[in-house]
Amino acid sequence: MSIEWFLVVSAMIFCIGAGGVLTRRSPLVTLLCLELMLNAGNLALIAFSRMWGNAEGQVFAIIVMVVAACEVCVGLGVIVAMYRRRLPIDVDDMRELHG
Amino acid sequence: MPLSILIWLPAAVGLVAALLPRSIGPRLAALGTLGALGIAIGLIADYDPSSGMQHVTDETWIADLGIHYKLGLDGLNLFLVALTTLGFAAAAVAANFRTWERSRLFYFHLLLGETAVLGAFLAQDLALFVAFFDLMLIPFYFLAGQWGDGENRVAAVTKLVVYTFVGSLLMLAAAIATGVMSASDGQEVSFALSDLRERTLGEGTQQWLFLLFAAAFLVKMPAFPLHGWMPDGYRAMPIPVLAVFSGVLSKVGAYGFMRIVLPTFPDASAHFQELMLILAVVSILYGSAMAFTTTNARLVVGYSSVAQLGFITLGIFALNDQGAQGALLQMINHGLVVIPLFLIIGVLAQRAGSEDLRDMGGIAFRAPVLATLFLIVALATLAMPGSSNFVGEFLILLGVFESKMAIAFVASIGIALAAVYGLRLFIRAMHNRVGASVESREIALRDAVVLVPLVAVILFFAVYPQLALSRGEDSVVSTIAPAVEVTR
Amino acid sequence: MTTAAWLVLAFPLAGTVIIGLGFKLWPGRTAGWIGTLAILASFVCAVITFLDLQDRDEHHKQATSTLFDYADTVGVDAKLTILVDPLSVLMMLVVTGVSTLIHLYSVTYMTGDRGFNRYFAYLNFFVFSMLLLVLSGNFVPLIIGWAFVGAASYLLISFWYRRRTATSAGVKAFVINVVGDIGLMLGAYFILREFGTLDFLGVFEQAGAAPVNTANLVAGMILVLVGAFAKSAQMPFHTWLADAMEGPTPVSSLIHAATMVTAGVYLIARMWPLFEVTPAAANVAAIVGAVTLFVAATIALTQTDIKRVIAYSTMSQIGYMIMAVGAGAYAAGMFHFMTHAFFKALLFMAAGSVIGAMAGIQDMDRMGGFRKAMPFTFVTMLVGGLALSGIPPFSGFFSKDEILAYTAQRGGWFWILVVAGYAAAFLTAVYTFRMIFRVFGGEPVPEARELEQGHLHHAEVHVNPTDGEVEDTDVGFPGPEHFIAERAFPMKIAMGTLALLATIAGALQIPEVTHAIDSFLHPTFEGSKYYEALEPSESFTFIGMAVGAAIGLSGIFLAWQLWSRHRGVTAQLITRLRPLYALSHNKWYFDEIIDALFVRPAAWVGRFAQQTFERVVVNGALVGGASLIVRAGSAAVRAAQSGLLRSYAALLLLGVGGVALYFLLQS
Amino acid sequence: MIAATGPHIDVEALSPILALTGGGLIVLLTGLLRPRVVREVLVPLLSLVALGAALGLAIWQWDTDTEIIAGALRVDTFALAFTGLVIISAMVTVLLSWRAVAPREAAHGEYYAMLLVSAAGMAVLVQAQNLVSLFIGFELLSIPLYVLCASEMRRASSLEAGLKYLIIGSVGSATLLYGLALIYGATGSTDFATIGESLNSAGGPVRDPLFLTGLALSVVGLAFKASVAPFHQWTPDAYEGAPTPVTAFMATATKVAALGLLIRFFDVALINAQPDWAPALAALATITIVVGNVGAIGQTSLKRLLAWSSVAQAGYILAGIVVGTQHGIEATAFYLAAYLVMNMAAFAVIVARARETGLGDAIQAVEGIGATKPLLAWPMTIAMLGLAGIPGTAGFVGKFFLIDAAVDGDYAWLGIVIVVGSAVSLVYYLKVIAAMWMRPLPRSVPALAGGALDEPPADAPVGPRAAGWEVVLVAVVCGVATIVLGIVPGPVFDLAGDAAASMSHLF
Repeated sequence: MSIEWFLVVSAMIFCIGAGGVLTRRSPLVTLLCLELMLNAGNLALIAFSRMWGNAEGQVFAIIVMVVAACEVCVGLGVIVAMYRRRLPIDVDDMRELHG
Repeated sequence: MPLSILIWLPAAVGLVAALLPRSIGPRLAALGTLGALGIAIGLIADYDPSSGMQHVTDETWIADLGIHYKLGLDGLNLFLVALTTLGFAAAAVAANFRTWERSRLFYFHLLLGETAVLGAFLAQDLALFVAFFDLMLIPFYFLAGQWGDGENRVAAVTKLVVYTFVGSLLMLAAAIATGVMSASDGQEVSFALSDLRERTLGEGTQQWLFLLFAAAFLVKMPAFPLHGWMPDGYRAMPIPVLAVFSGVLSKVGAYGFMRIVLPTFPDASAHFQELMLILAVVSILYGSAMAFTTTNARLVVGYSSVAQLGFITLGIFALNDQGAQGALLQMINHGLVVIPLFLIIGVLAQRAGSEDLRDMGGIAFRAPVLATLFLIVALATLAMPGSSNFVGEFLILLGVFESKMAIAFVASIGIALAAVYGLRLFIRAMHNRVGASVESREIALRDAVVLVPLVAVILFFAVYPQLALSRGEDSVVSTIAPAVEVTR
Repeated sequence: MTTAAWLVLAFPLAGTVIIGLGFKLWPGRTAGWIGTLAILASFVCAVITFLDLQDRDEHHKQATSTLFDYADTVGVDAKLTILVDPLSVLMMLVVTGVSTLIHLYSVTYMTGDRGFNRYFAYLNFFVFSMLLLVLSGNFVPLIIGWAFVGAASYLLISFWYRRRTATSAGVKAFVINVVGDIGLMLGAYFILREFGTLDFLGVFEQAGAAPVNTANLVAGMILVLVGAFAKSAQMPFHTWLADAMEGPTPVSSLIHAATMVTAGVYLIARMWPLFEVTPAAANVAAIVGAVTLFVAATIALTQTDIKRVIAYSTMSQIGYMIMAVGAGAYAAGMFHFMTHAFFKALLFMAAGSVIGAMAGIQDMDRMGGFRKAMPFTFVTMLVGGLALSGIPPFSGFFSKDEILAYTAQRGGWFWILVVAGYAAAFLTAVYTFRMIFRVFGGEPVPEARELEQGHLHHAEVHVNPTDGEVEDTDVGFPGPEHFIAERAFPMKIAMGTLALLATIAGALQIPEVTHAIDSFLHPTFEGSKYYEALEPSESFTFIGMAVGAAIGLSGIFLAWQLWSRHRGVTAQLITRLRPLYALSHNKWYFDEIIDALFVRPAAWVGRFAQQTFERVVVNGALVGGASLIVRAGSAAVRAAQSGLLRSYAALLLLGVGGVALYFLLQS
Repeated sequence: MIAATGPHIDVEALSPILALTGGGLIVLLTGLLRPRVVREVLVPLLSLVALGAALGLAIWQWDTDTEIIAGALRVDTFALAFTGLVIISAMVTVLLSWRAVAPREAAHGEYYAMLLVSAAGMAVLVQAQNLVSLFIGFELLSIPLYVLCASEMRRASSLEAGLKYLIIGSVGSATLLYGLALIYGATGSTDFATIGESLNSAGGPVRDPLFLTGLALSVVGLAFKASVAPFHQWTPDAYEGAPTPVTAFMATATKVAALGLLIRFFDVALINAQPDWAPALAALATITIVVGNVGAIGQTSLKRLLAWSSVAQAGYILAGIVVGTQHGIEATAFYLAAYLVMNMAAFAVIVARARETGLGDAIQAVEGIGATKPLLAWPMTIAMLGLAGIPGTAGFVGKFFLIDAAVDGDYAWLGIVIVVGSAVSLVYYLKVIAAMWMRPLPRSVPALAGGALDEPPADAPVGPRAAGWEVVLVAVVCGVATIVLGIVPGPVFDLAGDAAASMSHLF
């Protein structure tokens, strides 16, 4: 199976994730979509590492997973903090800062 | 070394004065400017016309960029330096007779300005010149913004600074380009004017660089149609500051043309000669036309300066010795007349309660001395033969006459117009029926202390302009030689 | 000898400075006496110079002396040089001489004016300037003197500076004179280009060798003529002279009759070597002179302001001189300059005396019958009038006829000029005696009666004679006092002396009898094509003189008919010749024409720049435009900064697309 | 017995990062202690010590040039110089944070630990010469910053800033990641040097769409961090919302790190593709300069104003990278140093005034201080003039240097863009100066610290209080430094020169 297919899939995942970020208003969902985008990267990395037959890609992928986890944690933390302050959990309502 | 002292003395004094108590600070500041004036006079005294650049200081400032702290004095900047010190001394002394809130800060800025201007005149390294040239404006921003007149002075002075900085910063880019591009392979990048003069640039390069420099200098002068900042800016400045700003800073632009543009971009100068001459003539006519229709006394002088600077540009771009000599002399003359003129307008405004000519009239009634001083200055302003200004214009027009006769004829209209606005200013202020709100008082001693010496200097130059001409001749001729060569 | 000449210059300047600096100190008339003495001293020095000159032999009656280099740089040799030769000495003598008398006259005439000291400072300054002009041996000092006299004239015209009429007249005079200065300056450029020097002698030496009528030189000399015309009130630069009568009468007498306005004549005479190689330019001078002398005479016929009548007659007389020097009759021109200085100064003084009697009124319609009341003034004015009308044996007769005779010698179309000259001579006699009859003849007016009762009339309210505005008598307005020659000894002396001179000065140059002026000036004009050549034949001369005298007398006769014998007949004439009258009375509409051609357009340009261009282009397009763009950009950018998180993400990904696209296009 | 021999670890070279991370841990733990004095005084002190140590070690390591951790990081003068800048900025931030609101709300220990870790991440970033370590550094830098932004948890705008930064930031890192993946795919290596070689090799992937797409994506990812337009939009919001000390840190340290990385990435790994990316970067620089400058006009929040100006500044600095010469890198390094001191001066003044007036970062907070508070007014004035590039300040020399580099690298037009941008920037810098010197002191604001307020705005931290000597000190020191750098730039120039020298492959 040639590399193209992996790439196509990962590209699609990336786009789905991006699309989600653009369309969904709940920060939680947005975080999920971000995960998708990162994992698209992972998929590509692993595919390439397979193609080149070296491990660098895989190492990279594992590290990315860790990083992704951290990001989500922080994200959730902030969301919780907002929830505590009875702030609307909706990205479109976060417009105090603009201009 | 004396030059470094001359340059930094004002700033140093200003700093000290800012730290001293209010009672002493201003006095000390005035003394500082007078000291600088003294040094300048000393320099004139021991100046030796034959031996080119003098008192040269040359230290490396920023090695990596090839920028040197190089100063030098020659016939080209000798009297401009003197004019600068004189102007600032006059301003500082005049200011001393008024009370300013936060006065020490006022003098600090004023003297910082003097340092910057002197630096610009004495710098023999392009980068250094640009640095001082840009720095020059900032103290005046503070002076006008904090102590200026009028409600929207801040907006006006911001406009002034931004407008002029567009030009100056373009020049910064151009200056850097000049230094870098003129250094052919293997050569160290150098901004020393003497080097730049040797290293010739390609015709095309010269042309766009020329335009950038011209932008900076023409805005600074200001020349038509780049004088948009002038009316509001002039209205905003306090009188003593305005006197030096108009009398001294505007000359830096013209000086830049002679010191930098003509030697460094000779081909471009020749290529754009007509353009510049036409701009100059239009400035003359337009400035004059504005000057005899405006009713605000400051602006009459302001627009007359546009016209006068037009004459100076005319002389520079005649691209021959007569024109250049005339231009140099005229720079000095214009400074000498504009400074007292603005101070006088300040006095008139006190008497009439307004700077509008329509509110003035008949001020001479009880003030013969004031009237006489004003008359002398006014006649000098309109380049009455017998004044040094006339000699300047005589040489300028002669220069243009030799290179582009038609333009000389058109420009000579400007002299007649000068007579119109000059006398208009004088008569509508001093003569005719005494204005309704005018209280004709004789000039106060404190004003006389400043004005009389200035007028004396005007008279001296009127009798013996040769002093400046003979000292200037060699330097001027050699400085503009490259451009003259091209036109031959 | 040059030292004396320098002293001639020094005294008036010293006078100015002393009076000026001490203006608060000098009590009463002191300043006046200082001024008068200064001028007297310089007259004495002039005489000394004259004697020195006489001692020299025929071919060395010329000396130059340089005080210092004024502006000697890059091929311009502007040195402060004086040139002493018969021509300049003659000028010096007349200028200082007449000035002395007029200063004397003024000491009384200006008494009581609150500007007394200022007046004499100005007057001395004027004399200094005039002498500088006359003595200078280099173009730059010449131009300086040239402009200084203009400035002095401005200062004295608007001496009563709170009169709007006076100040505007002053500006007019100054600006027209500046135009003249510019002409002179540009002329000097051509000469410098041609001969490489600004020194008179240097130029004159080479001039002889120069080819005839080279374009450059002709252009240059025409420009020089512009200078001469502007100063000498020749067409079309004459309009300022009539308005100049706003100044005090002695000023009109000194500056606007005797001395300054004749500078043009001197200039042309001085430049003869150049004009003789540019006949084209010289002819222009002659023609303009002729036109002016005629037009001015016609205008003088219908003016009612006594000073303006004399002013126009001055214009006309200077026209004669310009014509003369233009035609090459240098000596004749200078001779007429001298005699004219005498009788015209005299006429003005007399007029001043009359105005004094009228308490400042100058309108002849209000005058009349002063003969009995002011016998001295009458006599002096009569003398002046006869001289002016060219009645033998008065001085004007000889000088004017010499001009016409010499001009006629040029033959060809110069005859037209001569005819114009004779016609104008007739008119001259008419308007002169119109003035005399209207002022001194007829029924005495109240003021005259009052004077006969031995009381000098004083107006209860002072008004500006020109526009009738009410005035006080403080600084900037005429003083409360008025003076007439009959009652003021200094005035009598001045007028008496001049009357005497006006009568006898002709003796210097009686055809076939004396040639004082001719021979005195000869050294200056050595080598001139025309100087001797124009010597008319005996018979011709006498015919000319006869004709001249006849014309003069007939003119007087006509005037007598119109304004003395059949009073009122003029009214019918006016109605019958309405257009001609209007033309003359409105000075041939020159003011209006100039106004329409230059003043209004300039003002319009000014207004356009002021109200439209500055706002629309300079501030609108250049400043406003730039800031508009920036502000628009700012608005756009900040609108994009909506705060909407998703829009940020969108822009980011859009950017990704853009950059990716760019890179892919690279491949 | 078998002696377990682990891989060789070059502790000296690694020491600065170790100091930072270690310091982070210690601070975190100390923060757990009860006594107030410990948390409020000892913790910041310890952080300072840690940073000081790191700085010392960096200086000690000066002009080593080694690869560590199997070539994951490269420690050379360049890396150390940039690490040094980061650390300095962090130290200043600590000073500004002391007695600030943020640490109190998000427990001191955590706050300072985050700061140190983030600094460590930046250090890693500027030393990274491997895609993996690049990404690690990138995230190590970002994630703590997300938290710090949101650390004033009682202030809604702080949380908003945090979340926005987080989400947009994650999009950025995802993009970067994907780009890196593609580059790896195209070249088969994650090591910069190897990537460079493979690009160099005949028939290399320079024209390979895969590679170019990857390049594009990673350009965006990095440009994002350096807040280069059009990827700048998080900047104003995050800067305004975040606690001022954090903003100061982001504005300076992040820029240093991101641009350091850009240099390493483009001028080492991708130098052979320079003809491809240089025009793109130049275009981005132009857009950035324009957008940043026009965006700053008319702002009334000083932090927001500085945010926009920082965007513009990023544009200027990019010019130094575009040309891809040692000269350019030197210029960039110098400008970053200048930029750091100028911004720190400004932010210190903002902090001080926010505390004194309770007006937050509104421009009114500085109105009229010229008359009453010279020690704050002058540093702010100098900073503004410096950022505008007025002679006599570091800003002028820096811009001069940048333009010089641009012209030298045949990008003269970029130089002209820079100066035009500077001219426009005067509009808003002068606005601040005018507010300080040419406007009267607002009546409501007490001239002296400690006065009462009429009505405190919604999210003013707490009522007016003393500025704190350390803040004023920072302001003054940075102000002076700005002038000194402007008049005697020599020494710093030499450092920048060393830094650039380590890019020996450039000319």
